[in-house]
Amino acid sequence: MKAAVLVFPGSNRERDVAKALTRATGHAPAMVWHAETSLPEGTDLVVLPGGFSYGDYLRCGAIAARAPVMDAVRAHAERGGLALGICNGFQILVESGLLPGILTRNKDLRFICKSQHLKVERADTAFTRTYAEGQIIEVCCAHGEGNYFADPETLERLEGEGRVAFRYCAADGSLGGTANANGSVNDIAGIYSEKLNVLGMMPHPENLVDAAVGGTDGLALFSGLAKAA
Amino acid sequence: MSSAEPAITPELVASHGLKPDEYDRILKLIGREPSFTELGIFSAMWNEHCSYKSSKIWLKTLPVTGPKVIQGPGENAGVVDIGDGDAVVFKMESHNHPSFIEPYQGAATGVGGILRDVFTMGARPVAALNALRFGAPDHPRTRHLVSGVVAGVGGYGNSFGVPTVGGLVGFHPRYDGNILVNAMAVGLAKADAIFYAKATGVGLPVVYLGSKTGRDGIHGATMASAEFDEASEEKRPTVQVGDPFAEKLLLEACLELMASGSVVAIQDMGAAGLTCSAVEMGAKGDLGIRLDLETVPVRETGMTAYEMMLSESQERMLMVLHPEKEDVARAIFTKWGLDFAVVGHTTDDLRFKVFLNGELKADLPIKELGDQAPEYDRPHVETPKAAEIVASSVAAPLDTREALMALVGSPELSSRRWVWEQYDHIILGETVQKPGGDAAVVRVEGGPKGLALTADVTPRYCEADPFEGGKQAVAEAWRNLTAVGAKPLAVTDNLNFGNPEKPEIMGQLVGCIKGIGEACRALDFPVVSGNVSLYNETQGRAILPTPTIGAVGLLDDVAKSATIAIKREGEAVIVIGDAKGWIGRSCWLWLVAGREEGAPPPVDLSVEKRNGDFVRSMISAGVATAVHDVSDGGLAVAVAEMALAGRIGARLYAPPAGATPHGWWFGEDQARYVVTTSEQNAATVIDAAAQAGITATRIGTTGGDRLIPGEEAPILLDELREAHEGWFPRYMAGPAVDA
Amino acid sequence: MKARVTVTLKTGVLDPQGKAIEGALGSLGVAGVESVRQGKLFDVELKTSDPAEAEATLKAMCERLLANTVIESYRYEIAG
Amino acid sequence: MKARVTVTLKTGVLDPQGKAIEGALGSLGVAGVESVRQGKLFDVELKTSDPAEAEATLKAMCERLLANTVIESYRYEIAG
Ligand SMILES: Nc1ncnc2c1ncn2[C@@H]1O[C@H](COP(=O)(O)OP(=O)(O)O)[C@@H](O)[C@H]1O
Ligand SMILES: [Mg+2]
Repeated sequence: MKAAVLVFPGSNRERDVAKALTRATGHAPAMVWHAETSLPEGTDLVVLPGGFSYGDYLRCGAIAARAPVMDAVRAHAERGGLALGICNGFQILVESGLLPGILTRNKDLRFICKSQHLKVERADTAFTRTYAEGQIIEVCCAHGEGNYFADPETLERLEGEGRVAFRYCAADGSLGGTANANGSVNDIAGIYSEKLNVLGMMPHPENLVDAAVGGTDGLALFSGLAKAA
Repeated sequence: MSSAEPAITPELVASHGLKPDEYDRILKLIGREPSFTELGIFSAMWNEHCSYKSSKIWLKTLPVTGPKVIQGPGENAGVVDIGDGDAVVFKMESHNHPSFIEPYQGAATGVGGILRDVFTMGARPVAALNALRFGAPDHPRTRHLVSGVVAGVGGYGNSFGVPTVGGLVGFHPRYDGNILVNAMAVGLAKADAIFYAKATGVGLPVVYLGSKTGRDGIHGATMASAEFDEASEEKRPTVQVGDPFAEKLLLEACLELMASGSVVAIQDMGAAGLTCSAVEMGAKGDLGIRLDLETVPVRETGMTAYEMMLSESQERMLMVLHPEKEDVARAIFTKWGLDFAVVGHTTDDLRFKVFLNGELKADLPIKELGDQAPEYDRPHVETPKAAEIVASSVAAPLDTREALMALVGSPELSSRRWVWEQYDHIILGETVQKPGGDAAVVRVEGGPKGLALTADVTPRYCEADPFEGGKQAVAEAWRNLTAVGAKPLAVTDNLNFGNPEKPEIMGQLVGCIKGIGEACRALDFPVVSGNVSLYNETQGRAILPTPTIGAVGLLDDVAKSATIAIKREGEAVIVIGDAKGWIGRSCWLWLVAGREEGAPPPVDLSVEKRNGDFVRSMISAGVATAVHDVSDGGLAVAVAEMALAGRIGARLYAPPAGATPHGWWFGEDQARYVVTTSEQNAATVIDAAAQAGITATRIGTTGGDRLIPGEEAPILLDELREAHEGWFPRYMAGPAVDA
Repeated sequence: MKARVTVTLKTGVLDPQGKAIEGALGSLGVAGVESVRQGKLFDVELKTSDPAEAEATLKAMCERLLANTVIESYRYEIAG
Repeated sequence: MKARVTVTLKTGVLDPQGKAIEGALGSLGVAGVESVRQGKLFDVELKTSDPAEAEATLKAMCERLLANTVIESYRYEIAG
């Protein structure tokens, strides 16, 4: 597995995700500056990390989505390469058109940082192969604009094609209510691209890779990816 | 010397916050009338905020050294050795007045300023804390201020990318017109790669880094030292807007630059921006500085020398560079999209000379500008001692159950989750203990060691008895660190008081500093940095004396840190420490009996140390399964918080014969901890304590879904939780008020 | 040359900020407000003084950056 | 009755958003932009049809909630 982590001005979880990848794959990923026009030779997985790229000014992820390196990411994804966008990375993926919909302000307008349970919708993708279908995992949220929205047709397509990756849920797996703190439509916490090779998700698996620091439910995602190539 | 600048009149001098005798001092020092720009420079350097003129002689009495102290007060932040070549760098600073005027931006730029202090020293920030004091919840502005300040603290820290892991929030009508926003930042560096403000070498380039200069916050530093009045709401446009994005870039660029070996000296531009930073770099290094202001990157046209010298635009730094590294340095800053400009150079004449387009605007002796600042031994009177209030002399208006429900659901003691869930407390992936416990625990990357962090003070104690209150603030911070199993290392303080020109207020400041000094000496807990904020008064009424103590401790192995959560059913609940049921100035007396009276609980520092050392040893031996110090609200509140955190109840014995129930359950006697341990270990713990001369009393057993205080009515944890968690969100959801 | 760009949410797109403002106005006692929708505006200073060139620049700015046309519409106006 | 409120930063107040947008336009190759300042707009639907009453409501909204008059100025316009 050759992984590359993109670094935009204002990214701030690039070191976190690099640590998670290192732990899962045994070697450090390449860190790729936003001004580059290509990904390192042989990149299997490109990760768009969390943060506040360009301060999240204008719209979250909007400016980063137009960075030079994003053309390379688009080409990589078209070739079937794996791409993972977490939090701000997810926002960048939707702004760049690699994933549908949009992430807007949390419903009560406040930033939310808390432990969060997710339901794994399917376990047959490169990202979730080490989970079981329907498994409830505990990761954490830390975002101000994670309220996923898409028009009804898009939503129908996402649901129909099994492209919802994770949903917010309570510890017992129940959906709705306070378990969905940001107001996302259909409790959506993450979605796949058509070919299931691009995943965008709001919560942070990379901060849950260590038993001493909150748990390891996030590590499985990275160890699954480690086996993907 | 100057063209078209205002004439220096007594009114102009006064409007710069300089007293007539201070102006005389200026005349004597330079032997002529100052130019307008020079007057501005003096007002910035000699105001309370930068010169510490009222507090300096007292701050000198604090213990500031220790075997692990690498850098004490006098630099941007304190530095302490934590072994393995690592050092922790930390400081706390206030942004009180700006936050009252514009809560979001005031708090945000406060966080930005303190982060800059830490990374200026070469440290990567790894944690932030904040101590917030607001007026009464029912004051018409409070809700707006809470919401803005919390959003501002979060907005800046979250975007910058530092976990905000702790702090405190308090409410009291004495802060109605003067809220307190004290922000603390903690960073990690290599002990042999710390950067300082002291410049060395003549003829070296002085470089400006970061964002452009605008007309922001001109007179901000003066505002921070002026008493508030109705009119100050008019001075509004001096508020600065923070740009956490620019600061994040500045952090990365500075760390990259430092690693490249280009930096001789570096100083952030905080209060009084370019003036303070340039003078400090020169004065500390016994060098002169020449600035050519037309080279300063600006974002507004037509700025005068006066405006440039006093601007408090954020996210800026000043640096002295190794000349041969200029290209390397410039390339790094260009890469990060930041301004980089050579704005002057060091000289050997010990003068601070400022030119604009070749015209000399200021020419001042650089050493004297800092060193000759006025220093006052202001008259002070001691706060009269309050009488001790004996618990049995006060009738209890509520029974134990009702009183406990009222306390855990009060503005003072309810859960702060609503606040800290708006702070990213997990970023960097090293947060072992998040907000909500006694101290936050952050692992040092790679582990197993970690830092314990806390901020604390009990202003109502300080008001009643500044000396005991000062001691107590330090003792409680020390206890918080101890309660997670850490060895307390050092403190930073933020001394928030009213107008020091009033002898009673000065007496509070002196008393608190003496108390802090005594406690820090007794506990081997040196003060390595800090900040003073005076003139926190509105219409003649001062805030409660509030010397916030920020403290850092070291854990050898974060896996062994203790938490407050009860872990298992059927364990022994033990109190460490003696109690006589001290009710004076307690939360119970204040919030349940409605009286803010009496002497605060005294702090016996030798008992404090002995009890704390004992608790720490039980934690490292793995015997203590949960630990919580006893503070606001006393024993009952401490056990309630442990039960809520662990979702396991406890049955507690009735108060011992002779004890008054409210004194027993809610007394705030110091140097105490509640500890749980397995049934098998209980006797061993009590014996070991006895051998060390410590009182350890079993008070009950864990288990069940309720808390049962002796013979009194049990309280379901669900009800307790609803009261505890409910207040803050309910309060904040209340009606909006005018901004 | 000066211009103003306004970006507004398309109808049907949820506007949590507008909703929050409506709620806050109610509790402030400001009655008589049916609904609020929040948008953005950009005051742009252009280098050119040629209206056609200005228009082209503005259109490019909006399409390529200022508006997310999935959920937003934009308009621009060149100041006289 | 419809109205539009615009809220802009006072001159001299730092606008990090505008600055970031300027930078982004540059690197996107949209040339010809001197400066950008970002503001907010609010499209308000009022219950009344009396212009004086509408004006009073709008003023109250702006002063008390929509604008942070420490750093922002506001204007409103009642739509025809
Ligand atoms: N209450 C205090 N206790 C100890 N040191 C203090 C205190 N107040 C200020 N200092 C020290 O004085 C120096 C100047 O502080 P300050 O003016 O706040 O720094 P800055 O330049 O960051 O604004 C710092 O080294 C600070 O640590
Ligand atoms: Mg400093």
